[in-house]
Amino acid sequence: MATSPTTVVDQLLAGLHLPDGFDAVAGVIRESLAHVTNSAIWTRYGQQSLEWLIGMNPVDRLFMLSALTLLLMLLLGRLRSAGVLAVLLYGAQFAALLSTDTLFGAPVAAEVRITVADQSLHWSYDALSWFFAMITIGAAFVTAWYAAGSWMRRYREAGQSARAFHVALALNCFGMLLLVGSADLLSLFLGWELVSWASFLLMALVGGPGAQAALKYLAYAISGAMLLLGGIALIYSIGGSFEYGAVVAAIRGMTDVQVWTLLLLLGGGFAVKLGLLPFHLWQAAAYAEAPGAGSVFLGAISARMGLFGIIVFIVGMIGVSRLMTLEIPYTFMSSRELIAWIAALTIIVPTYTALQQHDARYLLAWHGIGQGGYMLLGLMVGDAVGSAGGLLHCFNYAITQAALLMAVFAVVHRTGTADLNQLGGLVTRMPLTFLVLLFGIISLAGLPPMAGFVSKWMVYRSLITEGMPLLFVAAVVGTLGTILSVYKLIHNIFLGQLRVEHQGVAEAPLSMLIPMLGLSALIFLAGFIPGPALSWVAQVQGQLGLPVVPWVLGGIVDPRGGLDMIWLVGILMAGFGVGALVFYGFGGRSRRVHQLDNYAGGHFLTADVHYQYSDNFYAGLMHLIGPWYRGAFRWLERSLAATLDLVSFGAEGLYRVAQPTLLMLAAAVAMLAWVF
Amino acid sequence: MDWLSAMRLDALAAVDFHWLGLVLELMLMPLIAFVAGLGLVLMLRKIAARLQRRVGPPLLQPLWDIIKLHAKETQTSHGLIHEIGIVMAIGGYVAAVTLLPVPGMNGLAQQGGLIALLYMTMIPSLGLALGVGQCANPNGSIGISRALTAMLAYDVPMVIVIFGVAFHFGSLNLVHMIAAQQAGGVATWGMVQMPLLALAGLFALQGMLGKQPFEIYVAPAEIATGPMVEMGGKFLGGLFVMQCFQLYTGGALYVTLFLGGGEHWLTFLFKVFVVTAIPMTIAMVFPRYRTEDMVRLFWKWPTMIGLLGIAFVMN
Amino acid sequence: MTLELPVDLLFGLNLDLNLDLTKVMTANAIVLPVVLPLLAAFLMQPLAQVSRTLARLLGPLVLALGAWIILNAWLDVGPAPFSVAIGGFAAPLGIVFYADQLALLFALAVQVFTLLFWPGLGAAAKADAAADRQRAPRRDALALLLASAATGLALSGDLFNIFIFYELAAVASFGLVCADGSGRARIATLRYLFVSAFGSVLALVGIAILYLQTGTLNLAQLAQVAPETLQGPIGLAAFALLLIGFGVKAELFPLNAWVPEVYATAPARVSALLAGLVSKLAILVIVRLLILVFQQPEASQLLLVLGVLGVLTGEFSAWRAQDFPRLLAFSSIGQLGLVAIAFSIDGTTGILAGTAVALHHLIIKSALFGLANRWSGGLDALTGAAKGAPRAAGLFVLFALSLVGVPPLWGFWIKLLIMVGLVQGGSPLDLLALGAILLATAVEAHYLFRVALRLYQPPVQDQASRLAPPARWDTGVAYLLGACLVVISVAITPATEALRVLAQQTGDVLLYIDTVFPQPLAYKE
Amino acid sequence: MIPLTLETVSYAGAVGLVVIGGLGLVICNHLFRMLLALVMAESGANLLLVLTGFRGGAIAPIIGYGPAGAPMVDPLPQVLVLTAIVIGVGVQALAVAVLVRVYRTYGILDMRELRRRMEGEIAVAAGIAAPGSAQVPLGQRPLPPVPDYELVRRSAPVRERGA
Amino acid sequence: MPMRNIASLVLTAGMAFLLLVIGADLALGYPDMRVGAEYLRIAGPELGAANIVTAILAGYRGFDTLGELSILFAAATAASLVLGHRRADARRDPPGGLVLSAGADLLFPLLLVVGIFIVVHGHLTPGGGFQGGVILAAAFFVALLANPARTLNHALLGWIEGLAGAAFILIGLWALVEDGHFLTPLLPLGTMGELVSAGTLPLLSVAIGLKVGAELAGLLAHLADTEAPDR
Repeated sequence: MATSPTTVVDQLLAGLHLPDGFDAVAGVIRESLAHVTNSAIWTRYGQQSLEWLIGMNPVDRLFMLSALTLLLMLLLGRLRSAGVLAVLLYGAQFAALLSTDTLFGAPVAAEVRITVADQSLHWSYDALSWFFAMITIGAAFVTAWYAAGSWMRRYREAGQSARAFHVALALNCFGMLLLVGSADLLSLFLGWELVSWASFLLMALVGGPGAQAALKYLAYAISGAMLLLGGIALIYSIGGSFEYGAVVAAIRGMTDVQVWTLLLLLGGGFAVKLGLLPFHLWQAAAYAEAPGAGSVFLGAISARMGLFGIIVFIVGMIGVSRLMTLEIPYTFMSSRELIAWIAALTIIVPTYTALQQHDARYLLAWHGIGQGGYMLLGLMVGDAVGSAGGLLHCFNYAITQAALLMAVFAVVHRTGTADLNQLGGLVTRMPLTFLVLLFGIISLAGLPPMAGFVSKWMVYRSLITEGMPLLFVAAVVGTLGTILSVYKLIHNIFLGQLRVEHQGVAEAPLSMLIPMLGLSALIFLAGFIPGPALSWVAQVQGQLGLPVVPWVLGGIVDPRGGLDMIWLVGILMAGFGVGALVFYGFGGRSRRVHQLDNYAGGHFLTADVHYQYSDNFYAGLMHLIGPWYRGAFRWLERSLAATLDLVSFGAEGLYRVAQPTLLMLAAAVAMLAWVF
Repeated sequence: MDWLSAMRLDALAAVDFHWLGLVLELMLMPLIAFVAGLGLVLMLRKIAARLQRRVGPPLLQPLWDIIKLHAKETQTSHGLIHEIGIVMAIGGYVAAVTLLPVPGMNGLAQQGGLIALLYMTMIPSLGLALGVGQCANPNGSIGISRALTAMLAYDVPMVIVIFGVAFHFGSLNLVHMIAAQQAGGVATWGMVQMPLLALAGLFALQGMLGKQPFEIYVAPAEIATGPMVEMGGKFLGGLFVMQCFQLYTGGALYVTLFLGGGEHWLTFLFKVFVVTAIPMTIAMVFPRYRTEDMVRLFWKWPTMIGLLGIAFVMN
Repeated sequence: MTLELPVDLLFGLNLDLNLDLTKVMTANAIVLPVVLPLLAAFLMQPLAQVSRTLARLLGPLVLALGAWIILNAWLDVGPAPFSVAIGGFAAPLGIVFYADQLALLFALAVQVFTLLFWPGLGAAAKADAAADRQRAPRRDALALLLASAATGLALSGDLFNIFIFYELAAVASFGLVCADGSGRARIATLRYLFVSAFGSVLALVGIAILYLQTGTLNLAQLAQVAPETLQGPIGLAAFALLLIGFGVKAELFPLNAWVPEVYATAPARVSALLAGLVSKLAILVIVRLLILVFQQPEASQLLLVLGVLGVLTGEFSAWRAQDFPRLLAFSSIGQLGLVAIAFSIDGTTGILAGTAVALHHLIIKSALFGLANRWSGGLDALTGAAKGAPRAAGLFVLFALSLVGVPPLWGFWIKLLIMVGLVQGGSPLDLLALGAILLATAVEAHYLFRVALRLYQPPVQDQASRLAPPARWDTGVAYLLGACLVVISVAITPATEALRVLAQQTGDVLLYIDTVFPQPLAYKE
Repeated sequence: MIPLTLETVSYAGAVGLVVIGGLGLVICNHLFRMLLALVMAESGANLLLVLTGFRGGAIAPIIGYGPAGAPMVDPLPQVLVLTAIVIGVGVQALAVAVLVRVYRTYGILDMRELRRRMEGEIAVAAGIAAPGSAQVPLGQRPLPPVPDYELVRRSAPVRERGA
Repeated sequence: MPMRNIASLVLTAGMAFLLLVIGADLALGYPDMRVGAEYLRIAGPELGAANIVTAILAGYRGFDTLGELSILFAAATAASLVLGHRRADARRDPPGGLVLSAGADLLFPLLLVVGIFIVVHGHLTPGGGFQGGVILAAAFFVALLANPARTLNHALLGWIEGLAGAAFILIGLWALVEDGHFLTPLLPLGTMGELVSAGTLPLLSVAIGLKVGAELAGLLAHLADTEAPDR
């Protein structure tokens, strides 16, 4: 086959399965490319390398591009234009991912493989990999774009290394691609560790409180990794192989005790990353204190690697049905209910912790932990709609959180603070950022018409049909808490009184606005037309052997009550139209007054009077539930650390003996006695 | 596989919509709701007046109030969001009522269902909150904080009720529920089948409609520290409109869930008025709770009753 | 060139061996790396009175020569092991050197690492050159003795000869530890000396029991007769006593109370040699005994238990360490526990894993002690050290990552090997060891990266001045070793294969016996 | 039961020496006493070693020393013990040298006190908090030798308790 | 403190008990002379030394002996490194009394002669390089004790020490070159029982004697320099 950029473009477009209307666009691209291909340099060098690129295994090509990104960032990361280059490269990675066509097509195995000491590592992409890789690269793409311009300039001025940031991001992306493509336990662990450490790098870049948080993260992450390694060892001891095929067989042959052990080991490892209770304490600070754009990436996808592990092993290999048969001894709970309850508590506790936060970044980061609970809850319900909701929430939440964090960091970029008590009234100064944040919080709270509503609806729906009332209530209570806290977020930043020092604040720079607005549009679109995202999820479900969700373009068809977002959004818009008609159509024209022209009980307001309700926002609620914040988990963490300290003290004491020979004598006696 | 077929756009064409009827329904339903809502407001004020041994307002007073507010000369706006908040408040309820099936008009009840309806009713809260927030009056914000806390309170028994009902009928679809209830007369009504849930639902309705003893956040006596502090003119008028829809939505929802919906308009409206009259009557004999006491109350009794109800429903 | 070598010296047997003379010469020259440093050490002081420069250069030259000889022997002789009867007295009467790949590898490592960490090289030495005119030759002589002893430990095939080299290494290290003349180093030396000497007493008792039971000291012959004479508790008791004796240098758990004190007081390069090199050779001796003589599973278990305790106590103590050298010291204890665990695994896997983790630790811990030459203060003082020494800090992070076992670095593959080995063993004790390793790794990561993050914090005022000036040589060595680590990590597949061949050779008892005794022994068996 | 022969008694003696030496090493705090205990233990080990070559009724392994053809004892342990003794001497000499030097520096030979001072010195050198008690005199290095009356006073109560 | 003592006592008792239990199973008094018998059989003819112990010491296990010398050398070097050098102006102990100095004068030649005899006859009679070397060292040390003001020449001792050790190794290396094996006995064996016999064994013995003598003397001299102050 003769290869030229034109045919490549054709193939790419064919791979995209675009509607016919895009033909014209393709034609323009094709024509402009024809000029390039006619040049001499192209026929000499470009042609060959292109053919090589086309001939490659698509997964290899993806890996190669990702590694190339890493390499280029390592070499050129210091340049001013590195940001743009990174955006292009992530875009190329996205194209490479699409060209694998593993979502609708058959899984593709990579030709890259490593063999060490009889153990082989290899990779393969299937629908699940595609789904997570798509989110990853997408997150990296928008993050890179967000960071490319003004943000990076500021970052450099603060004395930070642009190269380190780019490298950390590229490494995160690369590691994640390796992780989601893993085809055996070793490559899984390799990817896992790579992402863990890359995340650590990203968190620790700035130092200060971020470094402390990163260290805490590290303690959790490495413990989780060791649990994971223990689980891998257990599987290996039974199956004698690291291959997934053998793993599945091994798990099938395991006794209940073994499965329990495996569940605790693997589940513990994944739970740490996902931030499930009681391993959630590291996440908020670590994600919030990372450098802005890095925080966006981390918040969007990094914690999901824990979910990926749970999907592959606990949902895919052990299976929800097996979980249901695993009873907790001496109780009537099954392991599935246990996990579901952990998920539910993970929704509630961090969400209400978020309610207490005074820092926008922390608030969002705490919500990130809570939203992970929805995903797991949906997967644990295990029916078609529930698992689809869990999976879909991964995507919806990723775009939501990315948009939210971007908006918050845009505010930080302009005002220099994320303290909710130091902001206010910015809507007049940064209206577009406000819009992005508004879209984001509606989606995060799971209200129509945004993306978050769809996935949460699916989770609720499955909880009802599967008859899990308490979990349902827990999930809704979590949502209500989310509504409360996101309102606090948007109110304290954008609404209320504009502070004197923020009078001159400008709208976020364009380089940051474009990805933000793009994501907002995506949030709305994914809520308006959830069909495409549902089609991906359905493919993933099919591949995992789960029941496949009955989806249509607007949502879900089900005789027992479906969801059609196109209609819902339509009537909501119509409702708004009616509202606007009622409001604007009748009566006198409203007159804009100055913000300070307010009811103040007769007091005269000036700009320097602080006339804003922000601190202790939900005073009444806190008065009631405040005593419930006992910090039991912090206490647990502290007592664990104290135990470690005590054990270490004891161990060190052994090396502080006054007479070292005493230990020798004891050892000799013990050994000789043991010998007999 | 082609994305077009993957997205099932082709399926769209196969659906047989009664376009004209639907559009008519969509236009009629909010209108009826508004009129019924006006009636409900009137009833509310009449009941209050009778209990306080007054005569009460004339028939068209609620409408005149709205018209008066809209017609006011001083319309103070604090910005676009302030206005959009009102639009969202009305719009959310308009959308909600189109999701409620009424006799002869199922509207879009097929497309949404119970949960969607519940979440639609949260949009006005959000809109109102945004609008008030834009006013930059801390008193308004305090009111919103109370209102949202109240929402947290009454939604817990509310979702328990919703779960129980949906589980009982095995569907989220409101049309199915009505059909199931009407199948066997009063004996199959939700209220008869699930008396505990109906009771809990009544509690929740009381909170949802913002009536005493759960009305501190909108109480006239607390106007200076409530959401309404910066609302005047057609802003307040818009909220009056919203209130009409709100009362109707609450009543109609309860009727749909527990009282077998409406066989025809007469019985339906009758049920709605009766149902709505209950909280109003109760309201007049109670003082009001502080917000945290309200939360405490809602998370105790109605929640327990609701859970008990679910326990009965699920066995 | 071949030549007829009439060997009728022994047993009245008339043997005509066709031997390649060059091969004999090359093979026999393997004693030179042991002997030449001794010669140089003996002559060091007289030479220093003649020419100070010559004396300074003598040590490195001899070590380089030794490395060249070993490399030459390795390349010439090829992969098969060979044995050298010293003095021409064939085993078991005489002492033999047994040179398989493992022994040659470690002998080479001894030469190279002693050269790299030679006390008289680099800026550190220049500073005290003037003050230590008298000391330098003596210190160099001791370092040469240490190198010679360590090489001997790697090569020797006779138990008592091993004991002697072990003692030589001990005495030389005592001298080196207190060479810089601080009072605290002397106290540490004394404590170290008492532990070591009492350990030697117990080892001697073990040797006596062993000799009484078997009547021989040659490892090959011991391997032959062990199955009949060393079964049961007596053999194990002898092993236990020997383990205690050799375990002192190998930093095995209850015998290593000296480690933190000595490493905190000794010069960093000496610590590097002791922690990196000497400990490995002591372990090597234990492993040889384990493979050849004490093949009972209980013996391995004993080593496993000590290893587990070492890993746990070492890493936990390191978690509390306040200063850099002691952090490294405790970490070293933990790592050597890991080595012990690895070697206690059955079969080739165990030897492969053990050798790999020993080499890994040799490279990393030596390099880290090299860095400690500069950072020998409290951990607080390291705050912001990366500003002044970005590359050194980067190296620290690299080493820390590999120590923790982050893929794709070498450390990960090693941990994996150990894990696979332990899982295949499958006994509860093995699984316990696995759990201990995982737990210790988590702790290890935490304290290592606590330090790493501290390096990258913004420096606190006037703390930077507390750091010693950069030591070019040590940092250079650390680079070199870091490069080694990276190269091995990249070429992990061939490296592991090479080690596997080595491990198979090491684990082959019959090969050992056949190499030492080309003919079956003709006398009373 | 074990018969009471020369070799068993010697064995018991050797074991006794090793064990008593070990006990001394553990119990004594005085460095010189520890050294003596070590010497004792080494003697025990040497005795045990030479005992391994012992054969009842055999003569020394020198040709022409006794009646021809008489059984000789195993010569190898004698070689080994000779070597072991010399090694022991070397170690002990070094120990004495270090010990003398420590005494010169610190004026005491009490193991515990010396260890405390060592810890203190390490801490001072590293700029970290000293472990253990705050009584460790920091910042003065090397410490002045303790006068004789100090030594007496310090060791007196120990003696009383021991009595 | 008492706890530690009690624990130590219990441990010690346990150790003793266990070692005695082991001893019950050992072949004490009738060892399995696997290698020993072989030495007795062939050491004489092969090496031509009447004293089989010395034959093994300097011949079969000559390498051990080299190691042993190295240990002694290491100890001496380390000790001198630790002890440092005496200041020239340091106060010295007064000389001993008449009895001591007269006795020392008397003993010095005697010890010297005995030492040399034992060294030289190492391959024939009980004794050898080590024993003789120690006696030689004692000879010098007696003199030193009698008159502390007299000093040994450290440099000279160093030379002797180094050259004697070097001689041992060089003999070995000579054998390596000549015969292909390090430390092979080279010279003709001669007649057993004569002074000049047993090949290079006596030479090695002399080297050992000199080295041990010089080392021990140096060590003792260093220890005697107790006034050496801190650096």
